[in-house]
Amino acid sequence: MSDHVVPVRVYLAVFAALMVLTGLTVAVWRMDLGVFATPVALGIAMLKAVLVILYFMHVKYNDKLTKLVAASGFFFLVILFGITILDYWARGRLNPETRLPGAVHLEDK
Amino acid sequence: MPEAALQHGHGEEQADGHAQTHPRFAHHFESLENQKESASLGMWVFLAQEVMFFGGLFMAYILYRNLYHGAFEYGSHLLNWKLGFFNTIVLIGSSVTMAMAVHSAALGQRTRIVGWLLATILLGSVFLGVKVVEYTEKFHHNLVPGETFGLPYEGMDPHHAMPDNMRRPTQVYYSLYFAMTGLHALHMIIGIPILAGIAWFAHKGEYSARFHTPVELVGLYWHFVDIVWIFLFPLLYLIH
Amino acid sequence: MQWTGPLPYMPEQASSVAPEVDALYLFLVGISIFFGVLIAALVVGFAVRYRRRSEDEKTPHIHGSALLEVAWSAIPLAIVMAVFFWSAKIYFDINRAPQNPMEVYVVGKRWMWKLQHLTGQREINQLHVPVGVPVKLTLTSEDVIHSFFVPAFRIKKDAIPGRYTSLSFTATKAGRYHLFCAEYCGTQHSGMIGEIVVLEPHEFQEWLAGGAAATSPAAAGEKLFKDLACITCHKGDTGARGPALAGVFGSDVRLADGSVVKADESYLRESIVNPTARVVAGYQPIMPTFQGVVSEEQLMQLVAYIQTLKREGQGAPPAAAPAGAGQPKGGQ
Amino acid sequence: MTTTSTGAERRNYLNASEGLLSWLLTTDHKRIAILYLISVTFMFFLGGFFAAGVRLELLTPRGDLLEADTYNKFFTLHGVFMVFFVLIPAIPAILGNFLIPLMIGARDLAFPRINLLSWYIYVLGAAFTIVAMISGGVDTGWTFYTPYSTIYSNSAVLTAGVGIFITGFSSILTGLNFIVTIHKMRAPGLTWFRLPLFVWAHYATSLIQILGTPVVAVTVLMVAAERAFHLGFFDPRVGGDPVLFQHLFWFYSHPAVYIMILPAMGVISELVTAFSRKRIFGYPVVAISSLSIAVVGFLVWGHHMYVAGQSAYAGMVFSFLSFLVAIPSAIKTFNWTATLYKGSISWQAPMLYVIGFLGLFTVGGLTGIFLASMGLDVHVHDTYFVVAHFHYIMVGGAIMAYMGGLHFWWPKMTGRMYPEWWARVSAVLVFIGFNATFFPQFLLGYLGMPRRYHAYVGEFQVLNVFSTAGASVLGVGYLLPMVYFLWSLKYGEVVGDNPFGAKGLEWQTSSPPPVENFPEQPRVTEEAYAYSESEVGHA
Ligand code: HEA
Ligand code: HEA
Ligand code: HEC
Ligand code: CUA
Ligand SMILES: [Cu+2]
Repeated sequence: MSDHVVPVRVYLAVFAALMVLTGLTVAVWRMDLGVFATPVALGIAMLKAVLVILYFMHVKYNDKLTKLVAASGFFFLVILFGITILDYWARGRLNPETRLPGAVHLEDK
Repeated sequence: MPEAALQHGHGEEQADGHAQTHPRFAHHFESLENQKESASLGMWVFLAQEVMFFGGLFMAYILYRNLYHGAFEYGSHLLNWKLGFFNTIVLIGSSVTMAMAVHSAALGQRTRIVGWLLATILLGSVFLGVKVVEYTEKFHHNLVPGETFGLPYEGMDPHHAMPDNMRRPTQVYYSLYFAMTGLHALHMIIGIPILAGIAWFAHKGEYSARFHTPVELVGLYWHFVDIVWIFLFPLLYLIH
Repeated sequence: MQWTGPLPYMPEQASSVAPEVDALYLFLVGISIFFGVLIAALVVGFAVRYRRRSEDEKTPHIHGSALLEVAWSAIPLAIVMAVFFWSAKIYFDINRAPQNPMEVYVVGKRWMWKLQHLTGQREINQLHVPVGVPVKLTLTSEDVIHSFFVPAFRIKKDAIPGRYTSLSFTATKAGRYHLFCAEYCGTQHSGMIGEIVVLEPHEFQEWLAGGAAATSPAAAGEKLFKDLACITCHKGDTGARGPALAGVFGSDVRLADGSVVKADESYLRESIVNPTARVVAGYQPIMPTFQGVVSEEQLMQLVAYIQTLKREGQGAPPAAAPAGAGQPKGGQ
Repeated sequence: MTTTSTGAERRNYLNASEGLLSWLLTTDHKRIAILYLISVTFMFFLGGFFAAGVRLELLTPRGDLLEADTYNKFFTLHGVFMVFFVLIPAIPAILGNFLIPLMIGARDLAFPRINLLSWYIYVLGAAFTIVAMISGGVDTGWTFYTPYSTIYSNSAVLTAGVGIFITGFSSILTGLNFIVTIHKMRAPGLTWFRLPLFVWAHYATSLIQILGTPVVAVTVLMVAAERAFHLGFFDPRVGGDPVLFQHLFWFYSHPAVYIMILPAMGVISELVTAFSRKRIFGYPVVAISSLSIAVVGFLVWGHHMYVAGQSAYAGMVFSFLSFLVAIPSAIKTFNWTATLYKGSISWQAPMLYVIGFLGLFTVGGLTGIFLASMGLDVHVHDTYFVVAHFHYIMVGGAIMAYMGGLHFWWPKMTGRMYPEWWARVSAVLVFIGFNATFFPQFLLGYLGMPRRYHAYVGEFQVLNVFSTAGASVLGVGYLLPMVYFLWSLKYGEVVGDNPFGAKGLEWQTSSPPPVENFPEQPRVTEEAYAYSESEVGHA
C-alpha cells in the first residue's frame, strides 16, 4: 500500500528528468542515429516509464506483491512479442518462397 | 502493511475514529487497511490487464514497422511532431499534477486535492484538444484509411501528393496510428469524468489522510495512460 | 464401405510421407491405449476394491510420494520428448523442398482450386501427377484462406492471400484421391473439393500430350510483361528506369535501406503488388503497384516468366545498378 | 457448528430478502452465482440446440436439412456460445463465485459490486451475441479468421464481435476479483498451502483471464475496426498479414482452453477427496501444477498454426512447449488416481462424474499429444480429429467436472438433495452418449473428413450416423439433470448441512449458507482434506 508520503522534491526531480528525457528523444531523432535510432528511442521511453512507475505510481515504496503484479503484465507482453517475432524472423528459412515478403532482413546466404 | 499506514498517516486517526467505523469501510473486509490494500491490488491487476490490452496493438505495430519501414517513415512525416511533443509535455505535466493530488490526499489537504485534480483535468483536456486538431487535419488531408486514403485534397501542394504506390502500406501505418492513439484517447476520455467525480467527492470532504484510496487508484490509472503515451510518441511521430 | 488403408479406419497411403505419419500415429495410439487402460483400470479398480462399506470407515494418512511423483513426471516426459523429435523430423520431411520437382501453381478461390502446370496445362479441382516424381505446389489465394488437403498423402497447407506458401509431395501409388479444402472459407467450403489423379509416368505423359496445346505460365507471363508495359521500364539496359530482371531470381538483391534480400517467388510477387516495400538500391520508388490490376494467376505467370530470365551477359545485374541515381531522402 | 435439520427454514441467503429486484441488485456472491447459473444454463441449451442442428445435418452426406450458410452459422454460434458464454464462465463464475469466499472463510469477494457488474456485462455481451444470432447470424467459425471475417463474411460479425469483446471484460473482472480475494481475504490460519485445490486452480485460472483476455479483446476490436472503418491490420489488400490475426487470437485462445479446464481440475480435486474420504495425494504438486499450466500455457499458442504458413522453427518451439505443458496435466491425473488408493470410495453420482472425467480427460489430453506432434498435425489439423479432441476435453472433461461439481454442491446451494438414482442414470447416459458421439469423430478425422463441412463424401456416413445417434443420447443425458434439479428445488430431500461428510470450510456453515457466510470468523487450524484417521475424524 502506498500511504507512503513522498516528498514533493522527489516529484519535481522526476518531472525534470522526464522533461529532459523527452527533449532527448527528439534530439536523438533529429540527429538520426541510423540503426541505433529505434533502440535508443525505446530505451529512453522505457527509462521514462520506469520513472513514472517507480515514483509517481509509488511502486518503489510498495510491497513485493505490487511489484510482481506490475512486472507480470510486461513479462507476458515480452512472451507475446518474442515468440511472434521469432516466427516472422524465421519464416522462409526452410523453404524461402513461403516467407512473408521482406519479413526477413537477414543476409541468409 | 497496516503498520506502514499507521506510521505515515498524519494525525487524522483520532478524527476518523477506529478504522472499523470509518464511513467508507466495507464490512466484508477484515479492516480498513485490508480494504485499502485490496483496492490497490485490484487496480494493479487491472493495469496488468491494460498492458496486455494495448499489447495486441503494439504487436501489430512491431510487425508492420519492420515490414513497411519506408511507409512508416513516410507516414510519420505527415504527422506534426511538434504537436506530439507538446502533448507529451502536457501529459507528463498532468501526471505530475496527479501525483501532487495523491500527495495532498495523503496529507489530508482537502482543497489542494481538488486543485491538483482540476489541474490534471485541465491538462488532460488540453491534450485531447490537440488530438482533436490533429485528427481533423488528418481527415481533411485524406489520411483516414479507406477508399479516399492518400488521395489529393483541396489546397494541397501538388509536390506533396502521396505517390500512388505508397498508398497501401501507408494505410497500414495510419490504421495503427488511429487505433493506438484512439484507444489511448478513449482511456483519457473515460478518465476525465472519473477525475471530476473524485474531485467532487474530495470537495465534499470524503477523503482524509486515513482514507483516500479512490484518489490513489485514479492516480494509478492516469499514470498508466501517461506511460502508454510515452511509448506512442516516439513510435508514431519520430521514425527514421 | 471399404477402406484401403493399411489398417481399418485409416486412409490409403499414397505418398512417400504417409507411412511415416502413420507410424507415428500408431505409436501414439499404442501409448494412448496403454495410458488410457492403465488409468481406467486403476480408477475403476480402486473404486471397486475400496468402495465404501460403512459410513465411519477410516482411511490411511498418505501424503504423497516423491518417488512416484518423479516417476510419473519423468516417464511421460521421456515419451513426449521422443515424440517431439520424431514428429519434428516428419514435419521437416514434409516441408523440405525437393530437388528438381515438377512445379504446379495453385490458386485457391472461393470455391475452387485453380491449378497450372509449369508446362501450361490448366486444371480446376483436379490435379494430375505422375507416380514417383516429387511435386512442388506453390499456393496462394485470391480471397480468403483456404487449405490444400490430401488425406491419402497426409499433407495439408494453407493457401494465404497476399503471399505464397508451398507444399511438396511424392505420390507412391496410382489412383484417385480426395482433395479437400480444410480451412473454412465460407458458404461452399465443403464443396471446394476435388481429386488428385496419380498416374503411372507413361500415362502421365499421355495425359500431358492429350491436353490442348497450352501456353506455359512463363509464356503467358512474357505476354503479360509486354501487355502491361513492364518492358518499358525493365528494358534490360543500364539506362532503363527499372532494374534489369534477368538473373534476378535467386540472386541477392541489395535494397535502398542497405539490407539484402534473396529474390525468391515471394519477393518477386511483392515487388509487383507492393513495389515500395522493398526498393532496389540505386532506383527510385516510381514503379506503380499492380495490385488489383493483375489476378493472382497472372501474378504467378509473371513470376514464372521472371524466373526464366537468365542472365546472359545482357545488362548489368540489378544489385550492381548505377550508383549515381539520386536517392531522395523522404518517401522511400 | 450448526445443527442439521430444518435447513430450509433457517435464514439463509436465499430467503434473506425477496423480490426480483433483491436478486437483480444483489451483491451477495452466492446470489450472483445463481444468476450466472441461470444464464449459463440458458446459453448451454442454446448452444446445445445448434449442436443438435449440426448433428442432424450430418446424418446424411448431402447437405439436405440446412442451407450451407445456415449450417455455417449453426456451428459458429454453437462454438461461440459454448466457449465464450458457457465453458469459460461456467465453473469460475458459478461454482467459483459461490464457493471461493466460503472456502477461504470470507464474507464475500473483495469487490461485490464489481462482481455484480461482471454479471451484467456478461448478460450484455450475451444479448449482443443473441442479437447477432437473430439478425442474420454469424458464419465465421468461433475463430473469426481473417480476411474472411473482416472482408468476405456477410453476416453479423460486428455485433457478435462486440458481444465477445464485452463478455471478455466480464471474465477479466471475475478473475480480478478472485485474485484480490484469494490474496487478501483468507481466514486467519489459512496459509497458501492449506488452501483447497479448487482455490489454487481458480487462482491460476484468474491469471490467464487477466493476462490473456485483453489480447483477444483488442484483437476482436481490430477486426471490428477493420470491418466497420476499413482500418487495415490484417487485410492483405493493403499489405496486412492475416496470419498475425491468428497469432493474436491464439495467444488468448490457447490459454483460454486452460481457463476452461483448470477450474474443472479444481472441482475434481475436491470431489476425489470428498468421495474417497482421503487426503489428496501430493498436495503441493497438484497445487503448483495448476500454476505451471497457466504460465507455460501462454507459450504454446502456435500449435494451432502448423500449416498456417508459420515458420517451421517457430512451430518447433511451440511443439516442444506443447509437449511440456501436457506434463503437469499428466501429473495431476496420476495424483487423483493415487488418491483413490485405499480410500473409502462412495459411488454417489458426483463420483460417477469424476470417474467419467478421469477417463475422458485422459483420452482428450492424449489426443492433444497427437495434435502437438507437428508432422502428424499436418494431416489431422482442421479435421474431425481435432473436433473429437476438444470435445473430449471440453465436454468429457470440463462439462463432466462441472456437472459433478453442481451435483456435489447442490445441497450446499439449495439445502436440498438431487434425486440420487436419476442422477446416476444421467451420469451413465452422458458417458455412453458422449463416447458414441465423439469417438467416431477421431476415426473420421484420421480418415480425412475436414471440419466445418456442411456436406461430405459418402464414405464418411456410417461413422457420422453413429455420432448423431450418440448425440441424441447425450442430449437426453443433459436434459435429465435440468428436469430433476428443478424438481428437487421443491421436492428434493432436505438434507443436513454436510450430507457428504466433506471436509472443506464451505461445509462448516449451514446449507444454504447465511448471507454473511459464517456466523463468526472461522479460523483454520489444519490442512485441507484432513480426512484421514490420524486427524480428528469428520464431524
Ligand atoms: C479445455 C480445453 C482444452 C484443453 C485442456 C486442451 C489441452 C491440450 N490440447 Fe487442445 N484444443 C482445444 C481445447 C483444449 N485442449 C480446442 C477447443 C481446440 C481446437 C480449437 C479450434 O481450432 O477450433 C484444440 C486444439 C488443439 C491443437 C491444434 C490442433 C489443430 O488445430 O491442428 C493442439 C495441438 O497441439 C492441441 C493440443 C493440446 C494439448 C497438448 C493439450 C494438453 O494440455 C493435454 C494434457 C493432458 C494429458 C496429456 C492427459 C493426461 C495425461 C495422462 C493420463 C498421462 C499420460 C501422458 C503422457 C504420456 C503425455 N489442442
Ligand atoms: C464447451 C464447449 C462445447 C460443448 C459443450 C459442445 C457440445 C457439443 N458439440 Fe460442439 N463444438 C465446440 C464446443 C462445444 N461443443 C466448439 C468450440 C466447436 C467448433 C466450432 C467451430 O468450428 O467454429 C464445436 C463444433 C462441433 C461440431 C463440428 C461442427 C463442424 O465442424 O462442422 C460438432 C459436430 O458434431 C459438435 C457437436 C457437439 C455435440 C453433439 C455436443 C453435445 O455435447 C451437446 C449436447 C447438449 C445438448 C444437445 C443440449 C440439450 C438438448 C437440447 C437443448 C434439446 C435440443 C433441442 C432441439 C433439438 C429442439 N460441435
Ligand atoms: C514506371 C516504371 C516501371 C514499370 C512500368 C514497371 N516497373 Fe518494375 N521496377 C521499376 C523500378 C524503378 C524498380 C526498382 C525499384 C523498386 O524496387 O521499386 C522496379 C523493380 C521491379 C522488380 C524487382 C527487381 C529487383 O531487381 O529486385 C521486379 C520483379 C519488377 N520491377 C517487375 C515488374 C513487372 C512484372 C512489371 C509489369 C507488370 C513492372 N515491374 C513494371 C520500374 C517499373
Ligand atoms: Cu476453401 Cu475452405
Ligand atoms: Cu491450443
